Formats: sequence, C-alpha cells, structure tokens
Amino acid sequence: MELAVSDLACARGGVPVLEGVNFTLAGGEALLLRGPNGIGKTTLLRTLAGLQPALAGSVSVPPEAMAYAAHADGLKATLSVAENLRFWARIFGTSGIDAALEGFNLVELADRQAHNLSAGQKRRLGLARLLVTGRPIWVLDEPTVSLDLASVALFGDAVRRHLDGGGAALIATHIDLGFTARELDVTAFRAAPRRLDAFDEAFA
Amino acid sequence: MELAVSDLACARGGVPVLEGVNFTLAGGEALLLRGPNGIGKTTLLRTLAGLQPALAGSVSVPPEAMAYAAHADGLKATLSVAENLRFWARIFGTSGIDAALEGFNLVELADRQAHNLSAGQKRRLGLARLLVTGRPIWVLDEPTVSLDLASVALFGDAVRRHLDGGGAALIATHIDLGFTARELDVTAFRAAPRRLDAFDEAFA
Amino acid sequence: MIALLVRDLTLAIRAGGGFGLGLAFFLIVVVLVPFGVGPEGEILSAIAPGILWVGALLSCLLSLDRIFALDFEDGSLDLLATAPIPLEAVVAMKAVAHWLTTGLPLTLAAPVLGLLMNLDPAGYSWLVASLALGTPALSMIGAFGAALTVGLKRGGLLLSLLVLPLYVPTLIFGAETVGRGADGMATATPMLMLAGITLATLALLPFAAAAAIRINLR
Amino acid sequence: MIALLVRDLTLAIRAGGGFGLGLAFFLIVVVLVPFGVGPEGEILSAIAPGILWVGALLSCLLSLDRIFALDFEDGSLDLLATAPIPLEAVVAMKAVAHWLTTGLPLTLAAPVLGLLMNLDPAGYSWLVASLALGTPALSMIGAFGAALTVGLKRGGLLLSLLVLPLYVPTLIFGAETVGRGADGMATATPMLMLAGITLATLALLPFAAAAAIRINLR
Amino acid sequence: MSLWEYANPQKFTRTASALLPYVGGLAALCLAVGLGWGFFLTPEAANFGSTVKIIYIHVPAALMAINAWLMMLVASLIWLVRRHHVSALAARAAAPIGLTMTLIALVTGAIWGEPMWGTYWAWDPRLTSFLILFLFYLGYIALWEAIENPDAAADLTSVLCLVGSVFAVLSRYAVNFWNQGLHQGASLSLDKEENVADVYYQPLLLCIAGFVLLFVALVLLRTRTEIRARRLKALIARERMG
Amino acid sequence: MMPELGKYAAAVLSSYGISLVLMIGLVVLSLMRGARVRRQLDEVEARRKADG
Ligand code: HEM
Ligand SMILES: Nc1ncnc2c1ncn2[C@@H]1O[C@H](COP(=O)(O)OP(=O)(O)OP(=O)(O)O)[C@@H](O)[C@H]1O
Ligand SMILES: Nc1ncnc2c1ncn2[C@@H]1O[C@H](COP(=O)(O)OP(=O)(O)OP(=O)(O)O)[C@@H](O)[C@H]1O
Ligand SMILES: [Mg+2]
Ligand SMILES: [Mg+2]
Repeated sequence: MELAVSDLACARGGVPVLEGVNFTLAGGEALLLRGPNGIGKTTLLRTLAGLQPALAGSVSVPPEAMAYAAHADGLKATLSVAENLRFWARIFGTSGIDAALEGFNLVELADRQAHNLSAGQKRRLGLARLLVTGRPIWVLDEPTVSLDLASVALFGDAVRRHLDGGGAALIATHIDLGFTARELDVTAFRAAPRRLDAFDEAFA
Repeated sequence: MELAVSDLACARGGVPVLEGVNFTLAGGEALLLRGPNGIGKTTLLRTLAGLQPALAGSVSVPPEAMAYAAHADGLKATLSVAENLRFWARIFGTSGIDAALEGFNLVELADRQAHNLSAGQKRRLGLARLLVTGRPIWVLDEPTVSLDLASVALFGDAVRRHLDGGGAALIATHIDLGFTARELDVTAFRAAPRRLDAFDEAFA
Repeated sequence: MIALLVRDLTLAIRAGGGFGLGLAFFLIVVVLVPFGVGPEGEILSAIAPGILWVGALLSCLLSLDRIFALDFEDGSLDLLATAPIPLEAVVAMKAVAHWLTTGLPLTLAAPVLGLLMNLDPAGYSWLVASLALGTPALSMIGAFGAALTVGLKRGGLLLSLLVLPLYVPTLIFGAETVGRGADGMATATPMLMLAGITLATLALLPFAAAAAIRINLR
Repeated sequence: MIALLVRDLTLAIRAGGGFGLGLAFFLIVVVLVPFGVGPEGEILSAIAPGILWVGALLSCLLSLDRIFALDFEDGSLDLLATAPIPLEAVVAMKAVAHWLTTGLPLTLAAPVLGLLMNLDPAGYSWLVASLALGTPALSMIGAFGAALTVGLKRGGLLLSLLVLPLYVPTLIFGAETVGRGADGMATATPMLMLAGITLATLALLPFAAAAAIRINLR
Repeated sequence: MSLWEYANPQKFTRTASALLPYVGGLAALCLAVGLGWGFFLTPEAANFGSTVKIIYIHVPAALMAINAWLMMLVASLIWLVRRHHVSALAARAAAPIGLTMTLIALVTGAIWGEPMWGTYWAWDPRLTSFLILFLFYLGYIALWEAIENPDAAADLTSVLCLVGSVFAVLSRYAVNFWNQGLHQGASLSLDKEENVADVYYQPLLLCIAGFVLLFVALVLLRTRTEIRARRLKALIARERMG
Repeated sequence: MMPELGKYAAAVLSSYGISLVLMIGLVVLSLMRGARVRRQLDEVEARRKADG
C-alpha cells in the first residue's frame, strides 16, 4: 500500500511542467504538496491518478488503490446529497453512506438537491465521496476551498482517521489544514525550459 | 458613494435565510462578511447586487456603482486573458487593461487562452476584472479561493489601492486576507425559522 | 453592446467554426432526406421548398440552447446582468449574433442546397428572399425560448418543445413563399406576413426575453 | 454498472422528463414537415417512411451531446475514469440509457406519428420493427461521436457533423425497410443489414468510444 | 368586499371545498343526462349516419380545449399584474385539463374522420391548429414541471402563456392560409337558421354545460390541491431548516 | 336497450369509450393527487403541532 514516484515528468498542453519528481508515500502517512499557483500541482495529481500519461519516469501504485478528488466536485445538481453519495458507493462497490454523511456534517442536508447547496456545502459533499470509495490512497486537489473553519476541522479529522486506518493522503493545498504533515514543495521540480535545438524535439 | 443596508431580509429558494441585516459602508472602507458555510453570505451579496429581490428592507446604493464578483469567474475558455479583460472593459465603458494585468501579475499570461490557466491563475483573472470595471463599490464572494500566498497579497494590495482611491469593498471570506478591516458576522442575522402558522404564510 | 456582439462572434468562430457548423447541419439534413425519401426527382422538387425551410429551422434550433447557457454556466450572465448595458440590449445582441452565425450563412448557402433538392429554378430567388426575411424571426424567437429555459439542466429539448410551436407561422409563410414562387404564383401575401412577424418579434420579444432572464437569475 | 444506468435514468427523468422530450422532438419534426411540404395526402405518404426515419434520427441526435458533456463539465467523468468499472462499460451503459430515454419511446410512438404522415397501413409493423432494430445502433454510434467531442465547447454541432455520415447506412436500410413494407415488397435484406449494423456497432464501438474519452481527458 | 378576496389561498380553499360537491354533482348529472340522451335517444343523421353521436363529445371537448387556454391566459395576466398566487396556481391546474380536452377532441375527430373522410388524419386547418394547441399545452406543462422555484415558475409560464397566445392566433391564420379544409363550419351560432336540427341541438347544449361544469369542478379541485402542495413544500423546507 | 349503430358502431363506441376513459382518468388522477397531497400535508401539520 505504497505510492512511489520516481523521476516523473509531466506536461500540460504539450508543455513540460514538472520533471524529476521523486517521492514515496507509505500507509499511515500524509504528504502536502505546496507550490505557487500554476506550478503544476494539478498536472502532477492528474498524472498520478492515471488521467494523463507521464512524459518520463514511473508511478508505482497498487491497482485500484487511489481515490482522486479534483478542483471540481462531480456532483449531479438534480440528485439529492444522499443519492449522489449512494451512486458513488455503488460504483466503488462499497455500502453504507451514513459514516460519510456524519463525517462531513451532511446528515441534515441528506435530502437536499445538490444545486440547492451553498459553495461550502457542495465541497463537503465532494469530500464525503472520498469516504465511500473505500480506497486507501487519497489524492486531493485543494480540498478545503470554500470551507469555513469548522469544516476544515472536519476534514482534518477525516484525514486523521483515514491515516490511522492505514490509509495515505497526498494533498495539494495553499492554506493551513490544521494538522501537520510532511510537506513537499513542487517548485523544486519545475521543468527547465526546453531548448528545442534539434528539429525533432518538438515531437516529444 | 455609500452603501446603506437597512433591515434587509433575503431568501434563497423561497426560504428566508437572513433578516434584519443593517450596515453601512462608506467610501475608503472595507467590510468583511464572516459566517459559517451555508449561512447566507452568497444570498446576501446577490441581493445587494440586484440579482434577486429583497424579501423586506432596503438597499440604498448609487446607481451603477457596484461591481460584483461571484463564486464563478465568468471567464470564456476560448478567449485569451487579454481578450477576456478587454471585453469587460468595453462593457463597462472603461479603457486600458494594462493596470489590471499588472495588478494581478497576468502580463506574462496575457495571450494564453483562459482554459489553459491553472485554478489560481483563473481566479486572478477573475479578480483583475474588478479593476477594469472602474466601479467604486466592490462586492466580492470569497475572492481568494485557490490563490497562493503571493496572490493573496496581490489581492490585498489591490483592495488597499482601491480603498485609498475612495472605493469601498464588501468581501465574504473564510480565510485571512492579510489586511485588517471591519468584520461583520452574518450569523447574527440568521432568519428565525418561520412558524408558518397561518395557512397563507406559505405564499410569501 | 458592440463589444458583446464581437465577443459572441469571436467565441462562435473560436469554438471550432460557429459559422461552418450551422451550415453543415443544414447541408446534412438536406442530404439525409433524399436518402430517406428516395431519389425520384419529381417528389424531391415537390417537397424541396418545405424541406429546405424545415432544414433551416432545425439547424437554427440546434444551436439555440447555447445562446445563454454557456454564459449562465460560467457566471458571465450574472455579471452581464449587473453591467451597465440593459439586459434587453444583451438579449437583442445575442439574437443578432445567433443570426449572423446561423441564419445568414444558411440564407447564402440555400441556393446550392436547392440544387441538391431539385428545386424549381423559379424558386431560387424566393428561397433566398424568404430566408433572409424569416430567419431573423427564428433567431429572436429562439432567444426568447432560450431565456425561458436558461439554467435548467438539459434545457435543450424542453427548449425545442417550447420554441417549435412558436416557429409554425414563420415556417408556413416561408415555405409558402418559396412554393408559390416556384409555381410562378403571387407571393406578396406570405412575404408581407413574414416581414410583419419578423418586425413584431424583433420589436417585442427582447423585452419578454429580458424579463425571463431576470426571473431565472433570481 | 447498474448504478450508473439507474443514475442516468434518474437524471433524465428529473431533468423535466427525459423520456417525454426526445419523443416531443420527434413529434414536432414530423408535424413541421407537412407545414413545409403542404397538406396533400399522396405526397405525404410517399415521403412518410423517409421523414419518419429522419425524424427519429434527428431526435436521437439532439440529445447526444449530453451523453458525456454534463459529466465532463461537473468533473464526474474524471472520477468515473478513475473508478473501478472499466470505461468501456461506462460507455455502453451510457448508450443504453440514451436508448432507453430516446430510441425506445420513439419506437413505441412511431405508429401514431405514422398516422399523421399518412403512412400506408402495411408499413406500420415494419416501421416499428425497423426502429426497434435500428435505434440501438443510433445510440451507440452517437455515444461514440459524443466521446470524440467531449470537452469541446459548442461540441454540439461538430458532433452532429461527425455523427450524421455514420448514421447514413442505418438510415438508408431503415427507411428502405419501411418503404418496401408499405409497398408490400420483401424486406428481408434491409432488415438483415440493419441487424448486422446494430450488432457490429454494439460489439465494437464501446472500445473506440472509451479510447476517445481517455484521450480527451488527458 | 371585493372579488379579489377569493385570491386569498385559505379563503379560496374553503370556498372551493364548499362548492365542489355541488359543481361536481351538477357536472355529473348534466353529462349523464346529456350523453345518455345523445347516445341513446337521438336519431341517425342523413349525412353522418350514427356517427353524429360523436358530436356530443367532440364539440364540447373542442370548445373546452380553447376555453381552458383562454382561462389560463386570463389567470396568467392576473398573476403578472396583481400577483395573486391562487390565479397562477389555477392556471397551472387548468393546463392538464385543457390538454386532456384537446386530446379528446383530436381522438374523437380522428375516429370520426375515418368513416367520413376516409382517413384518420388530414392536414385540415382546424385539425392542425388543434395539434398546435396540443403542443402549446405540452410545452406549458413541461415548463411548469421543469422549474423548481414556484414563483419563478409562475412568472415564466405566464410569460410563455402570453407570448404563446399571440403565436397561437397567428398560427391559426397561417394554417388557414396554407390549406382550405374539409372540416364542418361552425354550426352553433346565434343565427338560428344555420344551427343543426333541434333533436341534436338540445342534448348538445346539455353536454356543453356538463363539460363546462366538469371543467370548473376540476379546476377547483386541482387548484385546491396545488395550494396545499405549495404549503406542503414550504413546510417541508421549513422543517429541513431545523 | 342498445341503439342501432349500424356500420359505424366501432367508430361511435370507440370514441365514447376513449373519451370516457380519458375523462375518468383525469378525474381519478386529480382526486388521487388531491388526497395524497392532503394526507402529506396533514402529516406534516400534525408533526409540527407535536413539536410545538
Ligand atoms: C382530429 C380531428 C378534429 C378536430 C381537432 C376537430 C376540431 C373541432 C373543433 C375545434 C370544433 C368546434 C368548432 C367550433 O364550434 O367553432 C369542431 C366541431 C365539429 N366537428 Fe370537428 N374536429 C375534428 C374532426 C372532425 C371530423 C372528422 C368530423 C366529421 C366529419 C368533425 C365534425 C365536426 C362537427 C359536425 C362539428 C360541429 C360543428 C360546430 O358546431 O361548429 N370533426 N371540431
Ligand atoms: N496549453 C497550455 N500551454 C502552456 N501552458 C499551459 C497550458 N495549459 C496549462 N498550462 C500551464 O501549466 C501550468 C500548470 O498548471 P496546474 O493547473 O497544474 O497548476 P497548479 O499548480 O494546480 O496551480 P493552482 O494552484 O493555481 O491550481 C500552469 O502554469 C498553466 O498555466
Ligand atoms: N432551494 C432551497 N431550499 C432551501 N434552502 C436552500 C435552497 N437553496 C439554498 N438553500 C440554502 O440557503 C443557504 C444559504 O446559502 P448561501 O449560498 O447564501 O450560503 P453561503 O453563506 O454563501 O455559504 P458558503 O460559505 O458555503 O458559500 C444554504 O444553507 C443553502 O443550503
Ligand atoms: Mg490546481
Ligand atoms: Mg457562498
């Protein structure tokens, strides 16, 4: 149950963004990705989640171990909170959404349609999805956007419980999450601008 | 150039959310709206911006003085950064987008299409729009979502310059913006649940 | 206001050929019908005016839901509603942009497609004239329908349902103009009716549409 | 997988009658054609098989862009692509949901609309049979086209452009079946071809579509 | 005391509940007697044969299909101008009734067409404009169903009803222009000369009265339901707020 | 009892039949929805009274 990234390079829109990324993440551990806007955190996480191919290097991760949460929450506006969660639970073959509802203080909102939620409530629902995936490695892209302090604390608790249960979490964020964890500043891996001397290099 | 709100009540989805909201905001002043997720900050701001009618009370504001920025940025993915800004400048009848580009560190990205921006870069562009409206009263809904520390500081500078120029800013936010301002916790205005005793009260 | 028009046209062109695609759809409808109906020349020329008009109408219809939906989704519509130009002008400009990217190219291309459908030679000029006169009404009525359904998920089909009965008079007078023109009969009445419908919709519907948008933004 | 189907059907119903609206569009196309073409019964019954099939095809087409677009926009497609069910199955389920909400109701309603188009009585059973056999292919081909264009703004019309040529064989054999049936001729050949097309698309296109989605998500 | 006081939801509910048994009973009586009389006791007509009996359903249904739309138009105007919720809800309540009436007129007409004109359907202007009316009803109902906020739905459907009415009238002229039809001319007019023979006329009038009463009863019933549904929705929303 | 309808019996009977089915259907559906809404409303009102 370990995520190992070695010498990874990734590109966005054909332009290499990060290269030489190396880290490992073991069960029970959390890693915070830091770095200024536009450095390539989202690109890195999408590559790890398998949504885009790596330019170079390798990602080793047990199959079907990763749950990815992006900038967007993937909610269906016309389904209720409970229906949204139940759908993902069934997709991931788990059962029981109660823990997730409680974990993110959504019990009272369970029957509300998702498009009647406030920005922060939507985000809480998006995060609750992680609990129903039942997967050990969480890969989260700025999970606490729009959340108030109480909800950030809820999220912190959820992560801690997940780690205690042997899970791992890789979190890109700009703000203080209220718990300490190993940090990795991706600025160090910024890709050197390519020279494009040889003609063929445009066709990486 | 003053925004005066007296005894305002506003509703979302037909349900009263806030009531008895009273405050004034004079030129040169900033006011931070605080309150937990789902308390009704967005609803209040939309009401002030004239996007939805007030249930009761009144909002007094000079005509065409307000610039509103919502959770969503209103960017066109296929237009470049400069084109997006130039469009809003023309709509608001101002000219010159250079100050806005510089103010939010977007000069280098000026020719990049908006859908090739990272989350934080998009947000910066959304905020830069405020500078081209030329309007004195800014009404902002969680402006610093997704921004890194450097960009939050840029935003703080922009607000300070705006205030120094006699403008005003009303900002709903959960996080620390790096500058001090009067705060207003909207939790105090939470609408008392309506009893709906008399039959007709369901028909506001 | 011009800025809005320019932006919408730019967006239409950037998004993979706003002009070309409305047209392409028209072409394809007109091409599919002979596949379905069979290649006999007489039948085709009998139904040509109708099919050409129906094709034009459907290709207008297909791009309608995007008139306001994209702006609603990314939040621009909120911002436009708080901007210094009146919402009525926004609606009118959007309808104009829609016409320039669908109605106008359709009108210009119609004679070529008339050829494919074996249209009587006398009908060509009437086809162009009636489309030029009628398609602005289609765009404006469509903008009204789009305003009614903005913000509804999957509003697209509901929009068609709302808009199509409203299109009936325009369609009838349009096709009738071409049909009569092709048969060498007098076309003054349907042409006048078409002009009347277009003028009336252009004068009145922007207000109804702006009202609908305001209600939908609440 | 069943969960996905159930969700898509729920969404279609919630969004103001997913079933009803595809149908309504079919109805409206079939109603508009006589307005364009004129009310004469003979002409109408001559073109009935073709127009009915073209109408069914267009109303399938109109709802295509929503197959993946909504899931793409709100980020669910990213999440589905990282979920434990294969993307091929996701595509197949989406096509099934699309067929259940458009193709099936179209097939059931077609006889009534045949009435409006003055279809020859002998043609009714063939109309239903050919639609039942052919519309699954339309949904599957459409899902493939939607996969190719997912993520493109205003992909709707581009999608039509891509998909319509792919629809031509289905349309030809479908309309031919009905036409021959209405004239009392043998229909075995076109029916067999139709069945062949449907089986082949169902067997192969999910893989192509899943590949297209993976590329578009990069 | 003004008429507008019935625009108060509670007052309306009470009045409707009091009236319903009478209106409903009278409607049932008129319909039973009128249809019974028409079906069992009138002779065959020379030109129509026994199909003339269809008239007792066909004509009243056709009349009510149009009148229901008119009523919705008036109610929509009242809502837009005076913002009485009951009138918006009454318009909503009337739409499915109008739709059913249109459907009945279309179906009986189609069935009648087969023996008379040799076809179930012809693109006759009157038939065609009914088909368009049917589409208007469908669109109107679909719009109500699609919008969640009740006041926004009332506003938008009212706007649709207004614009739609103008276009419905326009369509009627367009359709007339497009095709001269097969259908019977108006035979119920004040000018006694033109009216159908008395044997058919009297039960027909009774049936028309029955359909009108049925319409009124159903509008009362359904509006009352809509009012209660609205309060139910408000209460549930209120409960959720905790 | 039954009037002689001649060759048009099918037409007359089916139009009466279909129309009656549609009308009765509408009435029954309206009544059923009315009863359902009323029952739900009563439940909610009772719950509210109980909660004080
Ligand atoms: C689907 C088809 C039809 C529709 C929508 C339809 C519609 C109407 C309407 C709206 C009226 C009332 C007109 C008025 O009073 O101004 C009417 C009356 C009538 N219809 Fe039809 N009709 C249809 C088919 C037929 C057919 C096939 C026949 C018989 C051959 C027929 C015979 C009559 C007669 C005798 C009247 C009474 C005339 C009058 O009192 O105005 N209808 N129909
Ligand atoms: N088509 C493209 N061509 C060139 N550069 C691109 C293209 N698309 C995206 N980029 C750039 O790739 C970089 C990486 O973006 P990414 O979204 O990964 O950043 P991020 O670290 O997640 O930032 P944020 O904190 O703002 O979310 C950004 O600088 C972005 O502008
Ligand atoms: N249709 C509806 N019915 C009932 N309540 C609703 C409806 N739509 C929204 N609400 C509720 O209205 C409240 C106000 O939402 P609003 O978006 O104004 O909150 P907010 O203060 O901006 O929260 P956030 O900080 O999360 O953005 C929320 O609790 C929301 O759940
Ligand atoms: Mg990012
Ligand atoms: Mg908010």
